[in-house]
Amino acid sequence: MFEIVIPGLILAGFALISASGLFVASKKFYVYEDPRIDEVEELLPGANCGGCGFAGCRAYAENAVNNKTVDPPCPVADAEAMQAVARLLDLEVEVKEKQVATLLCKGTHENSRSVMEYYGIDDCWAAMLVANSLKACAFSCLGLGSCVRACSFDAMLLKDGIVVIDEEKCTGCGMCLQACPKNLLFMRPVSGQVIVTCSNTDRGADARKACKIACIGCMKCEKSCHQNAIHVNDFLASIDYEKCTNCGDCVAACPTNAIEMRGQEVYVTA
Amino acid sequence: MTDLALIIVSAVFVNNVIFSRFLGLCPYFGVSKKLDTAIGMSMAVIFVLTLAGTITYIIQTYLLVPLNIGYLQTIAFILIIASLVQFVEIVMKKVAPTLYRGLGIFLPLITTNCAILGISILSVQFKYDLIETIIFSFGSALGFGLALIIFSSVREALDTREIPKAFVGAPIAMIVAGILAMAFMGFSGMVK
Amino acid sequence: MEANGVLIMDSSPLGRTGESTRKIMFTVCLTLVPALAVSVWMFGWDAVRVLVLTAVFTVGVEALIAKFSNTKIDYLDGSALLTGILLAMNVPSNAPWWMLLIGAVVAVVIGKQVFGGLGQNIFNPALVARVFLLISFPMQMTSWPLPGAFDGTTGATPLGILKTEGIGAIKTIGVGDLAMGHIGGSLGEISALALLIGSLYLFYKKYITWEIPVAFIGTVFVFTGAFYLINPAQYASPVFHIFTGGLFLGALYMATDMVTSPLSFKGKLLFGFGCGFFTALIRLFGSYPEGVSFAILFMNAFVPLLDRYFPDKKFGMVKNG
Amino acid sequence: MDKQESGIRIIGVLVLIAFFAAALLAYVNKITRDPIARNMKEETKRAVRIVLNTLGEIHYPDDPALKKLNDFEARYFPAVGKDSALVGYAIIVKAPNGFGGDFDLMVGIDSTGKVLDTYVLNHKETPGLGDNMKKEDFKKQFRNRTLENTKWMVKKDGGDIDALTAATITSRAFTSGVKRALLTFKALHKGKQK
Amino acid sequence: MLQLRTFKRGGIYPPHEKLSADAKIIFGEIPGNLLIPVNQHIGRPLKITVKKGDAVKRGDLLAESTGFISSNVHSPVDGKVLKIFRFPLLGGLIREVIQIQPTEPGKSFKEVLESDPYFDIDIGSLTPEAIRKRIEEAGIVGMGGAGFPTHVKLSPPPEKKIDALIINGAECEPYITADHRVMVERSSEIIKGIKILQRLFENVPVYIGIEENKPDALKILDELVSKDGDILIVPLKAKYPQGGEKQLIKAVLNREVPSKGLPMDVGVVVQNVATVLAVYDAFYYNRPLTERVVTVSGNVVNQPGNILLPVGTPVSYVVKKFEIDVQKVRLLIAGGPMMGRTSHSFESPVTKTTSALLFFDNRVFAERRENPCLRCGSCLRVCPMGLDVALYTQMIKADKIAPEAKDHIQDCIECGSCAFVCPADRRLVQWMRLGKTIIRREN
Amino acid sequence: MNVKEKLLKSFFVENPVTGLLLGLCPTLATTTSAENGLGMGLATTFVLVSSNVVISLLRNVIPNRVRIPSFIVVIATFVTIVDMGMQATLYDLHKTLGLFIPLIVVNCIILGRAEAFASKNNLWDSFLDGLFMGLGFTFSLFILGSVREILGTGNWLGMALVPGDWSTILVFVLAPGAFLSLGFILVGMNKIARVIEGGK
Repeated sequence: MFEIVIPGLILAGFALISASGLFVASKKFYVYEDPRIDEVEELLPGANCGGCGFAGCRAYAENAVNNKTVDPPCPVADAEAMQAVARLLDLEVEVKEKQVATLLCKGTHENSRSVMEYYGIDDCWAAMLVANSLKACAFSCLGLGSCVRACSFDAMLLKDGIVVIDEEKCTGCGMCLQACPKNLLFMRPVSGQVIVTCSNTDRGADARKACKIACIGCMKCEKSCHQNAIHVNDFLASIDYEKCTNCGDCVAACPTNAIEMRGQEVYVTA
Repeated sequence: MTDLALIIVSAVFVNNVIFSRFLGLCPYFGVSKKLDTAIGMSMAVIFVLTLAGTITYIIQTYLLVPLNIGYLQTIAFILIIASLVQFVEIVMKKVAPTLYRGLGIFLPLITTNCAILGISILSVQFKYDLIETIIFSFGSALGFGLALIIFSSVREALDTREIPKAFVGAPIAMIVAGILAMAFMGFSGMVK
Repeated sequence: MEANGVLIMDSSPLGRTGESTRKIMFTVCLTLVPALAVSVWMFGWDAVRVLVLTAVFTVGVEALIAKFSNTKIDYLDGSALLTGILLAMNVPSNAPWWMLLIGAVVAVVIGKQVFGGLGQNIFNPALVARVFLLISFPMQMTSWPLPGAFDGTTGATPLGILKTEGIGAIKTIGVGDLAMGHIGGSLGEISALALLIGSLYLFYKKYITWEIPVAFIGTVFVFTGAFYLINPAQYASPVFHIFTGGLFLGALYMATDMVTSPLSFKGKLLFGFGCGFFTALIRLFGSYPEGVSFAILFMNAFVPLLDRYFPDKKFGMVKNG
Repeated sequence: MDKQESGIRIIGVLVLIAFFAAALLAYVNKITRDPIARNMKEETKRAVRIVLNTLGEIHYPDDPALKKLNDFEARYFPAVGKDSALVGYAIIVKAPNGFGGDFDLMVGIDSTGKVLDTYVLNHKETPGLGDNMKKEDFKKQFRNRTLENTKWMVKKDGGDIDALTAATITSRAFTSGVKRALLTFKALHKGKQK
Repeated sequence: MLQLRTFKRGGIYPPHEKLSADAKIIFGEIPGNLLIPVNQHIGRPLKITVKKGDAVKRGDLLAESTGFISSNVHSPVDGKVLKIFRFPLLGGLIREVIQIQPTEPGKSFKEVLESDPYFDIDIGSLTPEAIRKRIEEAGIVGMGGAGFPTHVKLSPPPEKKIDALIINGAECEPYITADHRVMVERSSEIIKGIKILQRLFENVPVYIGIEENKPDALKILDELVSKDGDILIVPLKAKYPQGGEKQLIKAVLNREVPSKGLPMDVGVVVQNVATVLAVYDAFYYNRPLTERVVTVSGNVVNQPGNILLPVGTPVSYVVKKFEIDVQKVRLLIAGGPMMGRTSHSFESPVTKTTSALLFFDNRVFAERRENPCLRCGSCLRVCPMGLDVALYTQMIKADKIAPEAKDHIQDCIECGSCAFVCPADRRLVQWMRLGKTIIRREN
Repeated sequence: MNVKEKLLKSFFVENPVTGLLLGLCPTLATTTSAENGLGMGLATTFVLVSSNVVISLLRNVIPNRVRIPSFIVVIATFVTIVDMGMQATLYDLHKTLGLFIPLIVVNCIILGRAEAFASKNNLWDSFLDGLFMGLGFTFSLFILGSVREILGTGNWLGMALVPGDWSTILVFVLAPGAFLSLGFILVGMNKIARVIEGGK
């Protein structure tokens, strides 16, 4: 019995010393950190993509807890996860529709011919240092894939000299938007099926010369729209997705096929 | 004197904690992504390991052995190390805030660094005396630091290389560590 | 007005010198010819067999990887060939074919391709393979056919003899023997003189610079010399150390490998010093008779640090102006 | 969460856990102490059985005896056969100056002074080179040799022993280890005869 | 002659190829159509002051500066504004141009120039303010290539004491001979231009740096200044990039411009000879900068030469004038082969900074693929700025630029020496420029 | 998630070694043979299961602030029990595993599971979690040990696989081989993990 109790007492003494010491110390130097930060972080996808504008998911969680806000919402997390975060923080969260990146160009090799043979580095930003555009259209997609490399979700690939986006894989994080030197990518709600696939702001004749499907600013779409959802500025049509009902009248009206209607099925060209 | 020098050479090169004894590998792979962090971690380990080696030696020699409770070694050592690390953290925060910003953040990582416990137990096994224990702990920590700093600088360099996708991250780190271990094998036999 | 085809767009500058990766690699291979000739003269057809097999294996392994990988690998750019030749110069002439094959796989896969191929590796591929073989097959890798003895007699290298037999056993070996290659050893380590002659062209072409070889060999000389002065009865002379083993091969061809050596002047000097120091350390006190491979491999790991902390001075890095 | 916890409770729980942990360990220690001690001895004893294998059924003490000679010391197990007659010794010596330092060698010697077998207890020799001394090819040449009928040096040094390929130093250490064992035997035997 | 000076660190010796060194500057005609780029300088974008259909006279303002670091653009001819639109310039950038239809196409440009009135001004009466103002009005920019507004360069803040003025006549790029011919044919005008600039800084000594491979220019200018104590001709070693501002200062005065610094930080102002000539024209002929000498050369040009062209002249005019076989051309370079930019349109116009138009077939330009960097260190050896190009480009490629490398990357002068010697054919200059873009984007 | 799926996941996807890179020291140090790897893995599994169970039982008793010291004491207790138990029963295995038995204490897997799982979940779940994690750990140690043993000695679990006069690649049973083989095993395991995850 003795040989069992003595060691017990010795170790208990050890524990007593260290525990009381740590207790005193922790009282004096305790730094409060909200445990909810961990919980929020756990709910987040953990992609650390930075799409929200914070330096990673942990930073987002800190901001969310400390400022009691889920604004901006995490672009990658689904609505369910964001609601969970909001519930945790006792917040009301507005469910936003999933956004997907969309390329506003259809300048494939066929539509907009190459006007040079580019020999430099395969990177859009690097190519911009040598030539502003590799194709006849000054606004066209360079097709060198800087956005593809920026995408952490494998949702983009190059085809026929432009980039195509797998909308199922796209999480709407928006990293590709910053990677495009020509600002050809934008976010649209996934339900918006009508897209003006052109960014050319040149006059009609010049634009037409540059690309077969260019928007020439003819205004026919604007006239055809009953919802007042499509407008032409700088010889280029753009759609207000708040108003658009996917009726398809503008698509039919467009003389150059610059407006495209995407089907119910997700547009995957992989 | 020569003996002590041999202990150092042995601990740093011949029986390097990482490449020969396989101790402290988790922080070795975990904290080696950036050179700056690696340097901080190395300093922290050198400090704590030397201290822990000394204290555990005293506990072992003057408490556990006389009381004939050697089997409590593991539990007693780990308790001491855990509280020691936390004490150091608290004290450093108060006494040397600048130093704390440099080293302190690594201290929690050290609790689970098995090099600390491993080296403490080893110096008991090797039957070193106090001075030898201190030198051995210090040398082992130095070996850890050396390995960590080289390794992290290599890993930083690898960030700019075109590693095949399948090998990015842990696999290539393992392979680099393997090649480094081969290079360290050249030192074998230097201390008999 | 339209041109025939579309015009070329590229970044400046639009001219260039005639240098190319292939040219550098094949030139380095060619400068090894004198040393190879000596080894063939010494070891006969066995040397040719090892050379051809290793070269075929390395290039073949790289070609296989090129075939199954989705990145572009130019396996005929001479780098694999050079790795193969250097590896061949590091093994005994009686090495069995399977050992050469393992060496080639290790060199190309672990030494090079897992890092992303040419130019991306941290460690010298040929040395990774050599050390791998040395550790894995110590028997085969430490008994060497003796030069001129075509009957299969094997023996140790002078350094091996020094390590096991002590200083007395190497008394009979003259400096001339060492320089000319009348010693046991791997294909490449036997003739220091032939290696030096070949490398002169590389110095001329500036493919290698003097800093690393001089610092390397100099350091070995100084360190072994110091111990020789302290106790000539126990330590061999620095001249012996310089002309034995793979020191010339290592200092001229392995340590100076562009991919795995530092870029700056100070970095190169320190790199050479480190190689020399660890070589001497291992030779004098380690259990392996030869330390060149280990030392270079070890110092390869320091290259990123040297690049970072010892860069050359930049233009305009002045206090006021 | 547990801000209300008092310091005493916190410390108390930890102390209690420590107490029970140590008590439990002490109990386990009590149970396992004897088997562990037995196991530790068992290892050397097994080696004795290996080196004296050819002698058939033998008996030997639990702990080795110590024999000091001029320049080294050895531990030995005297083995007796069925009829309580001394049939041989298992002698543990340090083989000096191996590649990785000294290593412990057990040599079995029969009552006439012939080497029966060798067993390396622990060593730090190079894997693939020096540690080939454990292999039968190397060990068999020592059998039946005596102190007198053999020059106890490797062939390179003018002796009778074939050295391991590329491991001369290990072979030298091994050889002089065996020689030491034979010298120990001689000293022991001389004592017996007198 | 004096001892040849040069900068010590780095540099290369590309073949000179000065094919047009002995070809006198010729004068063309007013082309049928001019495309005048709105922005031809570094700095704030201009405001267009004309609109479609406006009639303009030679020397009229087409676009005016919108700030200090900005530079006016004038019309070189009488004509009518046809259209303002976006068009690819020499160098591949697509920018706004003002299309002008000249009233007298085909008229000899020499006649146009000769009809400009000459003013015999008294340099002594000019105040520094008036000089700077005139230079600013005339839209003069650095004509060596960068296009930095000259009046800005000539207005150092008062705390920067200027004690040397260097005239850059090095012209180290292969093929280009425009400055060389200007120095030979208009040497006395250059000296007069220098005298004007000298008025800006009190008693400042002037150094004219000229590479040794232009012995005629050295001789002529040496004779002209022999009676002038404060103008010194400095013969320089023919080494590239001797004409780089920082390298020139190092060679002439052995002063090192600090990292991220400007020549004025070491008390120096550097001006290109062509710019000095533009200053002369601005005062003695009251001409704004509307024309410049352009070298036309390259291996498909049968008769390489130098021609004075109004700004806005399309390349197609030059092609016709020099009878170049367009079918053979595969590569059109604006500027020299080392720092020039490629172009893909024969309609792109000449600007204030176009020193040469080089035409090549693809023989000189066999296709080259980027190979992996071998870390051979050639780029480090030749870099005149001593930069660790191989390391930086690797970082840029991986998009992981170390903080300590950022300043150095921005110090790159894009001279192209590194890529010229790179055995792996890496686009080192483009990588460095990409690095600068990334750093700028981060800030 | 059913038990089978969870087991599969702990073997490949959430494997402590290949998925989370935890517990590397024993992984690399003790896998010179498949048998050693198995022994080390099972010893760890025992500690993992027992400490998970005990901590799960005590989870409401232990105050938050001394959570980690208490966990360490509990874990250390079981480690010492394993240490002594193995010494008493499997003496030879204990000798080869040596130092790494007491070092199970600082194996991050155990403290990690105690923290992340056992202190929050009930007894049965904690038991299963400890068991699966431990088996996953054992599995990777066994694989690594097998690879190294086969390549380095030509044997597997004591069976000779290649003729005795063949040379084996000795480096695999030495330190460098541990790193190299784990590097390549990681690549393989990650590929398998991706297949399993993608299959869902």
